[in-house]
Amino acid sequence: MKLITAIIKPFKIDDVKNALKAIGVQGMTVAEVRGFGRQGGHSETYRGAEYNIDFVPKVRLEIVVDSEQVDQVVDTIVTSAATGKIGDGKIWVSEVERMIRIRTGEEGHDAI
Amino acid sequence: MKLITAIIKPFKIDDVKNALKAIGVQGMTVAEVRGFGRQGGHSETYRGAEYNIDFVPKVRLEIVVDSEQVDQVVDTIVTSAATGKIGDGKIWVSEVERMIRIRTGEEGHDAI
Amino acid sequence: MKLITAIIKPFKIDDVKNALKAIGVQGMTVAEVRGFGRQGGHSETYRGAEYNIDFVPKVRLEIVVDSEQVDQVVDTIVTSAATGKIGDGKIWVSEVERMIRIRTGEEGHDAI
Amino acid sequence: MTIDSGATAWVIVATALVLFMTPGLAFFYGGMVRRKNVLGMLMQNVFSMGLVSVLWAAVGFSLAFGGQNRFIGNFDFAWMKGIAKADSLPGYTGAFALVIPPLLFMAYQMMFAVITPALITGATADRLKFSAYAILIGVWSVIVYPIIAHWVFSPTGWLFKRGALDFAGGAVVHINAGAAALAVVLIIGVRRSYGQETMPPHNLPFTILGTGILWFGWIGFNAGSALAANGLAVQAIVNTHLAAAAAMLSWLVVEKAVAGHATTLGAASGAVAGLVAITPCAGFVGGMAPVYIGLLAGVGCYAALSLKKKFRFDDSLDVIAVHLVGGILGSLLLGLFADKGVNALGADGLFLGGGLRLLGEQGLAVIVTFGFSFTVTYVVATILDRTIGLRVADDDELVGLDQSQHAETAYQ
Amino acid sequence: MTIDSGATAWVIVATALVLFMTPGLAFFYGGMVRRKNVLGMLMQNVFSMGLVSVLWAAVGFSLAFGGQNRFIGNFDFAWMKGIAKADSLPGYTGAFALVIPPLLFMAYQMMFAVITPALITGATADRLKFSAYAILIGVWSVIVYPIIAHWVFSPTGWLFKRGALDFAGGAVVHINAGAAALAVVLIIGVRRSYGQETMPPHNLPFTILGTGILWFGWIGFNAGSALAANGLAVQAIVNTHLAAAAAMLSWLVVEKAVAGHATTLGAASGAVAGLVAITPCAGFVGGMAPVYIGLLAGVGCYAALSLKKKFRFDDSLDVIAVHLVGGILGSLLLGLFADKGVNALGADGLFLGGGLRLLGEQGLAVIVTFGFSFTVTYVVATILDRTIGLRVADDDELVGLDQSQHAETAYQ
Amino acid sequence: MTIDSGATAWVIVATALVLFMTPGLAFFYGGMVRRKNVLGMLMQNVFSMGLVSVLWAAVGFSLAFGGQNRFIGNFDFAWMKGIAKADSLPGYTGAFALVIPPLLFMAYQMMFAVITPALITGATADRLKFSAYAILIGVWSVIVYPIIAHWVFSPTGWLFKRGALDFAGGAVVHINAGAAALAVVLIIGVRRSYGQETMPPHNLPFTILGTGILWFGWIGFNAGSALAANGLAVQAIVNTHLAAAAAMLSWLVVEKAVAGHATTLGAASGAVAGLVAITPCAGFVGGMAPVYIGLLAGVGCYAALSLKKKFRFDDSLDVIAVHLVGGILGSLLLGLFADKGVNALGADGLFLGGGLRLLGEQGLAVIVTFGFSFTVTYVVATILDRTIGLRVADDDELVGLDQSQHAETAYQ
Ligand SMILES: Nc1ncnc2c1ncn2[C@@H]1O[C@H](COP(=O)(O)OP(=O)(O)O)[C@@H](O)[C@H]1O
Ligand SMILES: Nc1ncnc2c1ncn2[C@@H]1O[C@H](COP(=O)(O)OP(=O)(O)O)[C@@H](O)[C@H]1O
Ligand SMILES: Nc1ncnc2c1ncn2[C@@H]1O[C@H](COP(=O)(O)OP(=O)(O)O)[C@@H](O)[C@H]1O
Repeated sequence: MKLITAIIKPFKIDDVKNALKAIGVQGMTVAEVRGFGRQGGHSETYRGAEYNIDFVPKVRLEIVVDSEQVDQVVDTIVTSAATGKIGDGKIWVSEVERMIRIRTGEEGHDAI
Repeated sequence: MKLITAIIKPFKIDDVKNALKAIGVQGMTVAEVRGFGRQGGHSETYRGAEYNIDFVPKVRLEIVVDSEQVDQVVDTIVTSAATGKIGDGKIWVSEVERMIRIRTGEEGHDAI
Repeated sequence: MKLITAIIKPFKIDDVKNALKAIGVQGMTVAEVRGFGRQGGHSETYRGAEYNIDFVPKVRLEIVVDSEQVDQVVDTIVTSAATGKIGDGKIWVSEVERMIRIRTGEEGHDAI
Repeated sequence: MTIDSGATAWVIVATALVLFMTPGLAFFYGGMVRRKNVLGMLMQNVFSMGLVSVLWAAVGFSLAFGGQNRFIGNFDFAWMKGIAKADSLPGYTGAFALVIPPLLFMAYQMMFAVITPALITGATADRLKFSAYAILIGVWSVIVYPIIAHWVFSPTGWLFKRGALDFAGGAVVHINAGAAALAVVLIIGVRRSYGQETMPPHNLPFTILGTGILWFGWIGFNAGSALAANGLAVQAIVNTHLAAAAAMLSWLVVEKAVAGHATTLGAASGAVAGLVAITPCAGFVGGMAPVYIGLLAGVGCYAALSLKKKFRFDDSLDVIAVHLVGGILGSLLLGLFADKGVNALGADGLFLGGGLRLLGEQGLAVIVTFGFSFTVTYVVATILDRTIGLRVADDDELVGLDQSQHAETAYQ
Repeated sequence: MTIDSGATAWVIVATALVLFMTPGLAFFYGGMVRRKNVLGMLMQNVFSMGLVSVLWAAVGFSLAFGGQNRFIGNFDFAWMKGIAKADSLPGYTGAFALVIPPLLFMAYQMMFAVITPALITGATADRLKFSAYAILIGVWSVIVYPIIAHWVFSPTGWLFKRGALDFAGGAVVHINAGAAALAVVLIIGVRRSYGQETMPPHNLPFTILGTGILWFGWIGFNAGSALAANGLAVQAIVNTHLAAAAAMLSWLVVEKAVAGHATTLGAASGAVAGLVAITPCAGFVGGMAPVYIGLLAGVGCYAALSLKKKFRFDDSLDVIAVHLVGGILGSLLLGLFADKGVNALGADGLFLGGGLRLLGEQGLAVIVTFGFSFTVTYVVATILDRTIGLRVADDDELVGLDQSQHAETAYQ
Repeated sequence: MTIDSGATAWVIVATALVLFMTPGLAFFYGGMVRRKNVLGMLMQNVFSMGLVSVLWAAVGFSLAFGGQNRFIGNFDFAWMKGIAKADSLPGYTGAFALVIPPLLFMAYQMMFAVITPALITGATADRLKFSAYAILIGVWSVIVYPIIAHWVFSPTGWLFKRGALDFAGGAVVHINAGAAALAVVLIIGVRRSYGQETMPPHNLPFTILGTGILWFGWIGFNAGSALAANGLAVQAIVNTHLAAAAAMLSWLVVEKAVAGHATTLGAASGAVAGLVAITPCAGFVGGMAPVYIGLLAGVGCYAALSLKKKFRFDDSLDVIAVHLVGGILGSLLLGLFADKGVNALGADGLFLGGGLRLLGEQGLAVIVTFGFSFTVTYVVATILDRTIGLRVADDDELVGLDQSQHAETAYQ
């Protein structure tokens, strides 16, 4: 099993969610985060004092999937989250050793 | 060392924390997240316009523990977070290569 | 490639970010979280009712870097985030199998 | 019937100010509940502005102020009949006849009728079903509020006639609402996980905002009760403000001593406690009396917080400690501090040489108001609980009132 | 010219109350937009307090109330010239001559001029460029608002002379702003991702706060329009409050029936709908009429929500359903419920035996106001759109108005 | 002593409005601080309502308005003694004798005394210890505020007698508070990490809310200072509103030109700058003068923002740029724009042919007020700093005032 973590632009969350739903992903967990990267931030001037806001709002997705599904999920996210502009975000994949459903205690594939 | 990530229902956080404390877990990190899953969301109607709120509020726990402790921690979370109703959440476990305490620079088991 | 996760004190975020920038880190993702640990919380008394606030505000950083860079990044975080007081936080490192840039679909080192 | 334009100007504004108190109360309470229940709280308060106003126009005002019976009004003014020209309204005769249009008196009193049941919502926070609430306050605004208003506020009411003093509603508003809150709380029971889970206020700035609005509006509440723009109204504004100020100070001092910190919630609570306690006294005391009343109210209401621990009821936002106890304190302290020199229509209290007579009447008014409101509310709430249920389902409570009762999310 | 100090006191306060409505509106709307656009919304409203006030002093007031022409004012009072002693101001002669200083009349009317264009911002939420907005309302406050105000409010205006009644701005404020909103919305188009992305309100407590402030301020708006502290002002306060209350109830009932839940946004929307509808009627109806008008407004405005679905325009926060439809409903219902017994300067509507005459005049005023405002606004907005552009760039819309227009973040 | 009910009505309301300004100020400032300090800020403001009110009743009012001495009041009215019937109060004799109850004058002035020290909190945001603050403003409200109020506001005061004009507190409130703020800021030093860490406002909607409340309340502040419901009050309301509007515009224009964007914080700041500057002038100028004063205030206060960079003090929320500089600007501009035609009790300024006399008196009042307030505050703050310490411990600053001073969390 793999954990796919994706950092995307906030306004893309509905698109990505729908695209993932369409390929059968049944669950994910989402958080509001702030990103620092090439996109750069912007500056805000409050009463003459300039503040550099280096961080831009992003959304972070975590999806645990069976290893076979990884490619499809990654591709779907890339397709549905891309705008072609800088700051579209990243996806990274890492290994998950166990997955448990709290309600039932089921493990592994069944727990997803 | 392992990282245990758990997605639970928000109102369970106190129970889970206390249960973990009781078995000697000394640290964890918690974030407010939104979950998408079988539990489904709900719809809200604002002035006649219906919005499907697919995401439900969840809390995400991260706990780094020694490998031997994993089973106990997982079991404790399952027991204390479960309500038996859909949406109770997931736990996943992954490998951590290094763990460092910032204050002292200690590594590994000592850093937990 | 590795994922470095760091839990730090909120007011250290600017220092850490600048230190990382200085050593060439080009991206990271940041979230507001709450931590439970040795630092302990505090209690708040509202109209005579005491509440133990076990969780203290923390900031969580995620940085994906090339494996060679891990030590430098970890050291930099330790140096820039440490105050020497309890609650300075933790860093943990785990393996990342793939990294993709959404905008271009680039993979691996290029995607960072 | 002479109309004075200055008096009319002031009482129109006072009416607006009291109206504004209900949204103020909504925020005062709304800031204290958990994030998932804030809309539920705001809604219950705002809804009172809708339902109770219409009921007041329909029958409430008439039941409170119509006719000459000592125990209850009649239907002379029901459905807005004949109010505009109501020379027969009590208060429009004699040396102290009112100099504002009768319809303005109706409007001003309407705002009192609106906020009183809204006070209850603080006690039942986070678990009262919206439909049950709507019926509860609907019934209550017809069979409880107007009757107590009649007894105490109407010159034909029996407590009024006996000489009980209540300038702006210590008994009619605060004891009345506090007693009702206690009744409902005893029936509805404690919040789920009460005592296990932490339930700290979710947005204290909102509570401070509410406090600011309440304090501002209370000037209309108390000084408006002079029903004229005269020295009495002025005395009431001074008393009101000083009592709130003093109670904030004494609450904070006690809190600092007992719990180690002076909190913003404490400042807000103390100020409101002072405002409650001065309400019955506002037009009957003078000099430094409001400061003393305020100081005592701050300490007294703070001490009363422990009642709910001792008796194990879950008065979530301390309506009983602040409004019931504050109202009782104020009503009784008036028996000590009342000064006929301030208001010829008042009386002299114990400290001003008036003996125990006034204190006795005040005590009677307290007991009667509490008893009537508590009993009738207890019966009504019990019936509701046995039929449609007062309380939301467990799951609905877990998920919060916002989503379960109103299908809304407060903050996105 | 006799000045009455009570009347002056009340209208000063009413002026302050109407002033306070614009920040109230800012929060009413601001709570409903998405988090990234809240400052943009607040700013547009607050900016109207800056720009329109200065324009009103410069020329607006004079264009609305100067001179004897039936179709437009003149420049007699421009740049604050001679207002203080303006006995020549219409309304200062005859049996019903005003008893407040002319300058106060100017100030009171100024606040109406400020809030009216601010109402438009709800329709164009999340996409209107700030610079375009500034120019739009600047122009609009010179060539649209004063003219309609002249026709309807000035005793020398042609609609006034024909006998159209508009107590506090059903036509001048609400239909006028609603028609302008519709015009701009048709040109500016729908929000990006409208219908695909969910755009629920980001802070409903702010919307409730705004509602509370609006309701409070509206007492100044309607009862202040009596321009005296007398029985008429009192009638207006009662009517205003009861209509708001009743409309809240009827909206919630319909909403519960149709969509399954009574929402806090529904309570807020219903109350505002009632306030809008009673605005033209506030000083011309009595008894239970405000309750009936309110009940109808709640239902009518709720039903009007579907207009935007049917005609596929994106009136983001329902300015058309609430203000345009509410204003039309109120203006027409006045033709039914108007009662000369309440106000000798008014007329009798259909239900009071006055026949269809008043209803006809009201219909004419509705059509004329709508037509003029819509047309002129459409032309102005089109010109702006073709030149500097009404709408922010796509990227700016994505990132939100707060950052793109004002380089600020609302919450950190 | 004749009492006019219209005047009384208006000044009662004005008192309530000024009272409401303090919570308004709390939100204006509270929105600008960081999330961890918002309660600390709200608390400091609200606490002034508690402490200063009681001190005012005890001695403050008497020190400001008692007796005939030119430099300081006496204890004639201390502890609320004899105020109600105080015909001996200055202002109650002669052709322009007040027509409101003396106790109302006391109440109205009380609200000024409350808000003035609260203004200081903006300068010392995020680091002032609560206990030190409490003592500071307690002392200040006895030995600074009443004395300056006596000099300028009391007809027996020496500056008043010389002919310095200050309609509603340009010197007494704004220069006074601004000078005190500067003194405290110089002693307390900069915020930790000032200049390194970004400290943007945490909740700009709160700042806009505060601005709305302040603007609304300022009508009571300035127009209430006429102490009657007459043409002068009306002139003051018009001047106040127009100056705020104009200053918002000029601030935004300059900001747009200099920094690239017109911000909501800029709109709020500009409006407040205009309100401050018009405060001394409100009842002494007419026509378009308020617009000019406002335009200049917007530009002047914006320019003054750079002072703190140049002189490297950390006036966190720009109390000096807005209140001190705005107050000075207004006081001096009055020397140019004052018009005896508007107020017979005033004088003619330079532009109205009055020569430099008034400007000279205004300059003297500015210098004296600044000098006295700065010096005494500096001494008091130094003593406090050397004894209990003005500033919270480093760790407490890091963790925030909410938690360290009040053991509370604003948002959960
Ligand atoms: N090395 C990294 N580790 C973790 N998150 C990163 C990293 N680099 C970028 N991110 C996240 O991805 C977002 C987008 O990255 P950015 O460099 O701005 O543009 P792009 O995705 O087009 O390369 C950032 O805002 C940040 O949240
Ligand atoms: N594949 C997944 N990857 C990451 N998080 C998931 C995944 N599936 C579910 N979740 C998280 O777990 C929560 C509960 O899952 P859900 O399917 O609703 O019920 P259950 O836990 O009973 O299976 C979701 O709200 C989501 O936050
Ligand atoms: N085992 C753990 N797993 C995950 N996060 C942890 C763990 N232990 C501590 N943390 C995080 O690190 C923070 C600091 O830890 P704490 O024990 O308070 O002090 P220190 O870092 O000095 O050891 C905690 O608030 C929590 O967020």
